Amino acid sequence: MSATAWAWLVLLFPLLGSIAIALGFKVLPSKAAGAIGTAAIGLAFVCGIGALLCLLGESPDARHHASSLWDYASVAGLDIKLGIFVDPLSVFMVLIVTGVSTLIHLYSFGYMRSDEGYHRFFSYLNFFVFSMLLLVLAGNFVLLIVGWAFVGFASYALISFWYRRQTATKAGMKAFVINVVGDIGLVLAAFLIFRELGTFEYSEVFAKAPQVFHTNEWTVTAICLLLLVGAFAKSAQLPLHTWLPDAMEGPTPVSSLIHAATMVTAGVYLIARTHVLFVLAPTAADIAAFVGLATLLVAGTIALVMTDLKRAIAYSTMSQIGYMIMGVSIGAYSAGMFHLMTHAFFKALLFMAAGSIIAAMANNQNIDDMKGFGKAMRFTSITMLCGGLALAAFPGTSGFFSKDEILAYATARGGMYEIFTVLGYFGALLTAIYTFRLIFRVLPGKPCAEAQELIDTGHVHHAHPFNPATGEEEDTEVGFPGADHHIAEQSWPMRVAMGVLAFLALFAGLVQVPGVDETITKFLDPVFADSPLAAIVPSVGASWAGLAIGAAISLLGIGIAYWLYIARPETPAVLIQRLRPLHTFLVNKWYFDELIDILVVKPALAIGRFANRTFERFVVNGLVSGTEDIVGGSGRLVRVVQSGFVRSYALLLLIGFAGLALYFLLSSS
Amino acid sequence: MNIEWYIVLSSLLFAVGAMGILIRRSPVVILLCLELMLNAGNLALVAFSRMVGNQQGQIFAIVVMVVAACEVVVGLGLIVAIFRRKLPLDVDSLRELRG
Amino acid sequence: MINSLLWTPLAFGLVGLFLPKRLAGWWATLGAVATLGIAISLVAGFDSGASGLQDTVDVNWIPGLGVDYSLGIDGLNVFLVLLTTVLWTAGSAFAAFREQDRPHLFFLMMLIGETATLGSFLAQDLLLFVLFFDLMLVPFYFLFGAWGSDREGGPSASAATLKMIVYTLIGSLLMLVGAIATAIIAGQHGGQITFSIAELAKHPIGEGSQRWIFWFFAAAFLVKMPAFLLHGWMPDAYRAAPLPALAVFSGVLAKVGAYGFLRVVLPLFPAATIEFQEVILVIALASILYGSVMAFTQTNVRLIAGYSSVAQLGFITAGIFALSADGSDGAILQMVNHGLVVAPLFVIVALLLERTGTEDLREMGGMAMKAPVLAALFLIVTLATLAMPGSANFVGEFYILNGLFDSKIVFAFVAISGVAMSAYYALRLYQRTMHNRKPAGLISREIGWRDGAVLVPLVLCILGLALYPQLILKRTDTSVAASVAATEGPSGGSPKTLSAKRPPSPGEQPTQLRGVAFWETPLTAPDPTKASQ
Amino acid sequence: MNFHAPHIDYAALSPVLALTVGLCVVLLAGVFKPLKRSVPALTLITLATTAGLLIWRWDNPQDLVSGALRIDDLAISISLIALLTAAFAVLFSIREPAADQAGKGEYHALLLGSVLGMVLLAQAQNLVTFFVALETLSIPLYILCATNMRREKSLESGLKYLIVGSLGSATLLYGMAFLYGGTGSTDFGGIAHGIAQKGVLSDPLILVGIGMAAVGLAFKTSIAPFHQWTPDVYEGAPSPITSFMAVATKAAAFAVFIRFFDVALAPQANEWQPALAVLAAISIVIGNVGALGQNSLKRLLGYSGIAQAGYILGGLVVASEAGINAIVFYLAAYAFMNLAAFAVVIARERETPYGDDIAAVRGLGAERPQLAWPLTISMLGLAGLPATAGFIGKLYLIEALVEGDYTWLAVFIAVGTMISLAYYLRVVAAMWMRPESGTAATPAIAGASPEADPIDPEAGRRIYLVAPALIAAAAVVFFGVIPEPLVKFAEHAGASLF
Amino acid sequence: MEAVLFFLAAIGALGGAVGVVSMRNPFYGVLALIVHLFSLAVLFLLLTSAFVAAAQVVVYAGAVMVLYVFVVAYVGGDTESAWEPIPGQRFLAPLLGAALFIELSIAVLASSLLALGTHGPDVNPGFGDPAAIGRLLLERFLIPFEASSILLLLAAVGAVVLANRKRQETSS
Repeated sequence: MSATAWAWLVLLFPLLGSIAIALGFKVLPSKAAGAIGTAAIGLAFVCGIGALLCLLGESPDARHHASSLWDYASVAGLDIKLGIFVDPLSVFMVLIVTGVSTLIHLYSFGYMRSDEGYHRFFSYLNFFVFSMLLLVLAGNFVLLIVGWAFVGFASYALISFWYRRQTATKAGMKAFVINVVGDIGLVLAAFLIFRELGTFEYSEVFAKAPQVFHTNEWTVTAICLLLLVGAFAKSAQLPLHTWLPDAMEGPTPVSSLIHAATMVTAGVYLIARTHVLFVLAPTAADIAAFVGLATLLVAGTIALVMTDLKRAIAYSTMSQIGYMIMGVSIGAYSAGMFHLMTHAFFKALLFMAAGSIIAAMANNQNIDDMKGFGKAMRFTSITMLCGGLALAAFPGTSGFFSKDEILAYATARGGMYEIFTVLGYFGALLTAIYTFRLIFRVLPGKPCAEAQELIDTGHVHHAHPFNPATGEEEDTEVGFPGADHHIAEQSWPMRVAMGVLAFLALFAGLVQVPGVDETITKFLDPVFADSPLAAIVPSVGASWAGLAIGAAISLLGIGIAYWLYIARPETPAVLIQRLRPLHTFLVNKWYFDELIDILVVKPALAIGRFANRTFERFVVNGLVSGTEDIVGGSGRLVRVVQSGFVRSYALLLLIGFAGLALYFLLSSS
Repeated sequence: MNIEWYIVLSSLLFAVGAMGILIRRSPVVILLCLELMLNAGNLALVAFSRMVGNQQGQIFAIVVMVVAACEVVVGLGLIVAIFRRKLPLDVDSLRELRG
Repeated sequence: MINSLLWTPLAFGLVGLFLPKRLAGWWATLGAVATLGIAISLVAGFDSGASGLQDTVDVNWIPGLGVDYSLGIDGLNVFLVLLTTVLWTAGSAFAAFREQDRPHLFFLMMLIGETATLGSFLAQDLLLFVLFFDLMLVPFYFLFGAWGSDREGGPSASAATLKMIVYTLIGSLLMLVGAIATAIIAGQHGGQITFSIAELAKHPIGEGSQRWIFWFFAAAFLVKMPAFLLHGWMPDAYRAAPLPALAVFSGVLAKVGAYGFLRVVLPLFPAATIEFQEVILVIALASILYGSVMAFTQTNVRLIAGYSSVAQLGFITAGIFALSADGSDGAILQMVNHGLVVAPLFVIVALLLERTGTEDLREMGGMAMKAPVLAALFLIVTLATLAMPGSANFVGEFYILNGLFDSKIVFAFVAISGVAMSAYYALRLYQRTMHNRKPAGLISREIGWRDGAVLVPLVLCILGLALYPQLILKRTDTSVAASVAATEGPSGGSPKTLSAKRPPSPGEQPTQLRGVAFWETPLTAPDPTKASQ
Repeated sequence: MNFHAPHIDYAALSPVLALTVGLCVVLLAGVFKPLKRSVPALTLITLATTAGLLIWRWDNPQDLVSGALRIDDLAISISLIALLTAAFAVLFSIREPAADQAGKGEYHALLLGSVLGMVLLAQAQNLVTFFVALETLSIPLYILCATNMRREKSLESGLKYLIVGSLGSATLLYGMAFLYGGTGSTDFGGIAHGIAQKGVLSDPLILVGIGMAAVGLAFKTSIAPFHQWTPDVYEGAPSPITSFMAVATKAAAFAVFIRFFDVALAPQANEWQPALAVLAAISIVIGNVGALGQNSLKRLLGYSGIAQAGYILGGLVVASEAGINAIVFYLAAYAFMNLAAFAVVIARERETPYGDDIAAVRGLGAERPQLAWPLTISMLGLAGLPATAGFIGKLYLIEALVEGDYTWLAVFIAVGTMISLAYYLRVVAAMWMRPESGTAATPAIAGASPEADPIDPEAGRRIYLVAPALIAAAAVVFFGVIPEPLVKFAEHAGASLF
Repeated sequence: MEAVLFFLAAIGALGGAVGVVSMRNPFYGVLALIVHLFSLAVLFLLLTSAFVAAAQVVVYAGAVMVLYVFVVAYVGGDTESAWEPIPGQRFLAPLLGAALFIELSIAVLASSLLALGTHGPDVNPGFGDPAAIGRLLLERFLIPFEASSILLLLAAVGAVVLANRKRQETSS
């Protein structure tokens, strides 16, 4: 069976799963729904392996295949097929997506167990995986856009999963609209590509591009920038990132799957996929890299002060993606993809742990109220620790290798790219600090009331149905996040999922140890071979030097965190006092929401109000009623002249006669 | 005497008759004014017939007299009918129909 | 065949008058279904390769005036015909499930409406087209006026409808004059007066005459759509109209306008079309932006749908006036899509009204819980409305914008902002009704099997098209290319090649008239002597 | 004393003779009590015979009695329209109080007299004949308008019509005098010859004469600004008479209008065409806007008649064969549409207390569909909507206008039609739709006042009202869908002058 | 001689006309009209149309005027008030009269017809005498002649219809 055949199967199973669950929502018992969902993704994963094996069976430079089912829309010169493109890069992504998804489905199987709309959840989740795979496997830009939009919709649907919550629906809308902006970027890029190259097919585009464009030609730069709009919107890079923190309104598994592991990294994949164009437009590439850098710093600083557990992790996600974007933009393709993979593992894990804790906290996400879960939830806290270490790039963990490889590449590329190394390390420091800030505030110490209750009775604290964000009474009809969710300690599927991920978070890095085994680089090599940047390879020595620095920084960061939150717990308060303005600035997330509100939302609504209240009434209806008045008025005039006096009729008759005679006199001779 | 004189006279009569219709309110008088106008027409016809030297105009004039007589008869009949209905003999007061 | 397609609805309608009241609705639905059957067989027998008309009818109707009764199917109208029959079936079925007062008259008018609409799509004689175009209004005048709902504080149903009729007839009557003028001016050198569109297209009239006649036609079509600034009749009429009728009205009748541009204006007035391309495009963009903006500030569900279709028609017009094959292909596809989307939207609105008893968005919410199926169907329709990639609507807009992008890049950039807005207003409509808190006292109910039987097939059509839009594109392309050819530069609409990067856009060289369609004789350059009329 | 009796072709003259004889018979029958009841029948027979004789003379034009008359297809077609209208009017007059007051015999005799005038007018090609015929047409109408003597309105309308009408004919006469003086002939042919020959082309005398003649004819066809009598007289006159006047007078007057201007005054066309075009435009505007606020249906139809006259005049302006065809076609269509409407108006006038107020037809759709449909169709037809003869008629006119390079007038017609929808559809709405808010249905003055005519609750079912309504409406639709026969009919008329 | 007669007659006609328009009492109006008609008859004679002149005197001054007198006597010749209900009428009417007169005379005087300036051609003595007119009536103008007879009949019928007291009472 060929690689493409496997790939089609990969697409097929999640779709079938989604449809089956959706149609059977009345008949299927909820357990079955969960099972079907999980199984579907599992099968997809298996098929992914199949595809992988097929590829490995071939010679490295022959490892790309296109296949299409039918003409989707191809007339008038456009030729859009329903086609996929299978190569190491896409298969790599497929494996990550399906793999992590399987685990997260498993987790949700337990976590969402007693939620209303269990079917809906799994149907959406499967649909998401399908869309993500479509995005990854798409063989042309149009299909890419389709997948791109589908994941956007799935994320919308899942963010506003608890749709009776105003905050949830708002967040969903925000995410969707921003993502549509991204889609538009892609669409325009596609138009431009088509106008210049006359095709949407990856293979042809990448083949023709080098011949048609010369480096830094405005068209290709424009194309890349438009692509970046899409990438940034999806991957929550500045300034299109504001939707991601709000997206945390969704159920935790969603945050972990979509908003940490898979969807948000689509931007990275996109840049890697279209690296051919970016090579031709270095300017655009550098812009991307700098935006990535900025995001990673900004997000890192914000993560330092967030008191909402999930939002804090969300910001860390942003900054980690910043690393990846930076990586793939400057040319560290495989490194970027590698970090994408490891990040998927440990970030998914962190979210799962957080979900478990939040469940125990009865839906309260504020870390100020959390304490001493180390004793209360041993398994959860251990896994959380693993995730934290990996995120903080603790020596030996997966994050350690992946992050440092990017920075090492930056060094190797040299020149101004040193900046990325330096600031990248600074970012790493921030990462270590905020990560362990969370861990130190949640796990150790004297258990808080909820934790205590768990220890004493083994019961999860019962929830009050209110919305933590707004404090408004929850509408319990649809089900709401909280007591009805489960903790890892009490549900084996969650434990399995978290266990596996914990293992991966710790040891997945070992597949790509500089000088020892560079599996991923080797595997992805054929894809990026055509890029001159791929030639730049940091020497093993340099890489290890970088690793050493990284290790030091991460330890330093963890140390600082310990000093701040364990050794001298009172210092943070003092610091906040000292740096009040800075703190408020960070707490308000650099005022990005306000900025966008002023620049976009308010004007749009103002225009709308004007159109509705003023323009429609006065101009549009004015046109109508104006003519009506003229006609009606003249009608009244005619009726007034029709006075009923026969003599005035005679008068008018004679006036008419006189007029006519006058005309004829004038026209005579 | 030149024909012009006759025609000018007739047009003067025509104008006077028209004016009469415009300013008088008694239907009888209005009928009289109509007579004036028709007669002006007659005068013109006869004058022209003299000018062009054929008698068609005179025939026409005679026919017009008949017509005028008929209009008078009908008009007076109407006036009598109105009078019988005890309605004022004033065209201005007959204005139920308007607008 | 084509005759039976055209007259079946009317025949059923008349027969229906003699049936008992309770059967009238079903009989009408039966008639619509029969018509649908004929239409389907027509589409099945349609030869996508051949350009030009297929199974035509051509009879001298009024030889004295040179008017022929000539019908025909080609790529431009084949799917619009199908759409018409589909929506009418749905509409009459939906109405048949409900209690109508004076059902005989109601369904008679519905079916007359169908015949008239089909007529205007099928007509291949300019005057016949105008005739049916005007005739369409009459039944809807009765439907809206007699079965519409008066609004307190607003105009009564009949007043609103009157406004609509007068407004929409302004254009139509001018169009009548324009049509006759075209034929006569063309006849002045051709001899015998003919209104046959194909004949007239062979020798376009002088540019001078084209200019004013173009606007006479444009007025008719733009009002019908309705386009920005000419939509004054729309709000009141939409608020008054009975929803089954409104569904077909805004699903099909609006398209006739756009269709008219493709069928009549482009082939007959190429010079004027090129000359006024930008003007129309500006109007189209204005419609897109204005419609969208209104749609996301409105709180009346009918009007949200109404204004959204203003925006959608804006897209379609823009596509047509991109004056490139892909733009117009997209336009036609989009006409069908929009019809398939807006009709179910109004059906859903009807269902919402039945459940909530209000048309105000602010008084709705949280209905998804008790009505998951309805919510799901609504969701699909919503996504199609906002042209979610993967839906046929997306393909349509993609083609339109691509065509626009090639000819008038600036307009394309403006137009595409409408896409973002559509996402907002469509989703807003869905969220505010289905999601969020449920207002106290609102009872949400699952959709019944009857309405399901109406709604589900439509949604299936949407999904089907989403999977295989090629179905339509393949069949329309040839004819579209032919009708656009008159206004195109030499390489317009032809596959882009590496050598010819950007095709010269028509707007840039207005004199470029000699683009030869695959099947037509070359257009003669406009003869200045005729420019005097 | 040598006297040459003129050659008289009695066959060709037979229609006129038939009418005259019938007139006398009816008049006498009216006097003898036993025959009184048969008067309407006799009238109808007369009309039928005349029509038969006219059709017999179809398609062989010839001059009669030393050129006083010319019987050709134009004359015949117009006369047929007039006869048809008269026949309908006779049916409408059954149980008409006015007829009883005037005496059946006299009433119908006068009606026939007016018809005779029309038939003569349609054939006239000599100024004297023209003038006499015109008066023969008008004077009986003056009387008939006033025949419902119990109603003040009726008398008022009669007097108004008489005064303004006589003023009009006096003007016409004076104009004729000038033309005679200018050309020295009273024959149309002679006049045309004179104008062309004796270097008097566009001589002020001739032109002013034309002007005055135009005024007279415009008055009869109720072209603005000579229209003001129309609404009042239409409203005041007994409805059957109104229905007769509305169509037949227009038709006959237009017939002579055509003959006079397109034959006698053809050489001067360039001068009078623009003037008439402007008059047409004015009438279109005034008629349509005037009808807007009307509640009296007869009045509304009166104003609409002004507008329609404007449309028709357009066909005359272009002075072409197509124009005449259009006019004849439109007049025929207009006859059917108007008669259908009047049949319904009369029926409602007799069965409701609202008189001819629009309130009388409210809810008609549910109450009396057999009346509602004809009125609806006729309204749609008058509004020129497709699938009615009205649409084809407008189409015909517009085509003629565009051909004659009067496109701007065609645009006027289009705009006018658009305005007209506002009032035509108001009637339709009243029949089928919920009443507009505000218009409370109060019995019209006519209904309330003591001079009211007796109410006949069965009028809505009377065969002699319903049948004509249905027939006329059917004709409107038929000729809207299959116009060819009527087109041929009209083309004959046009061919007879060019 | 002829000129003198013309002017006298003209003054008579004009005076009569003005009298008709200006006399408050209809009765005097009628008398003024009679004057007017007689003077017209004179003018007709001057124009060598004897028969018309005769008819004028007989038909008009004789029959019609008598009818007028009867009716005025019947309905009572009450004088009408000077009050003018229609705004502008009083002002516009003379203006319009003047305008008409001027326009018509211009039409005549500006006309290029030379014949207008003449006295008319010389005609044979039989011109306009009863015989000539009669022949013309029966030869060329038979139709108008017959038609006007019918018209008279209709007018008579009309008068009966309108003025007959008995029928009105029975009908009401």
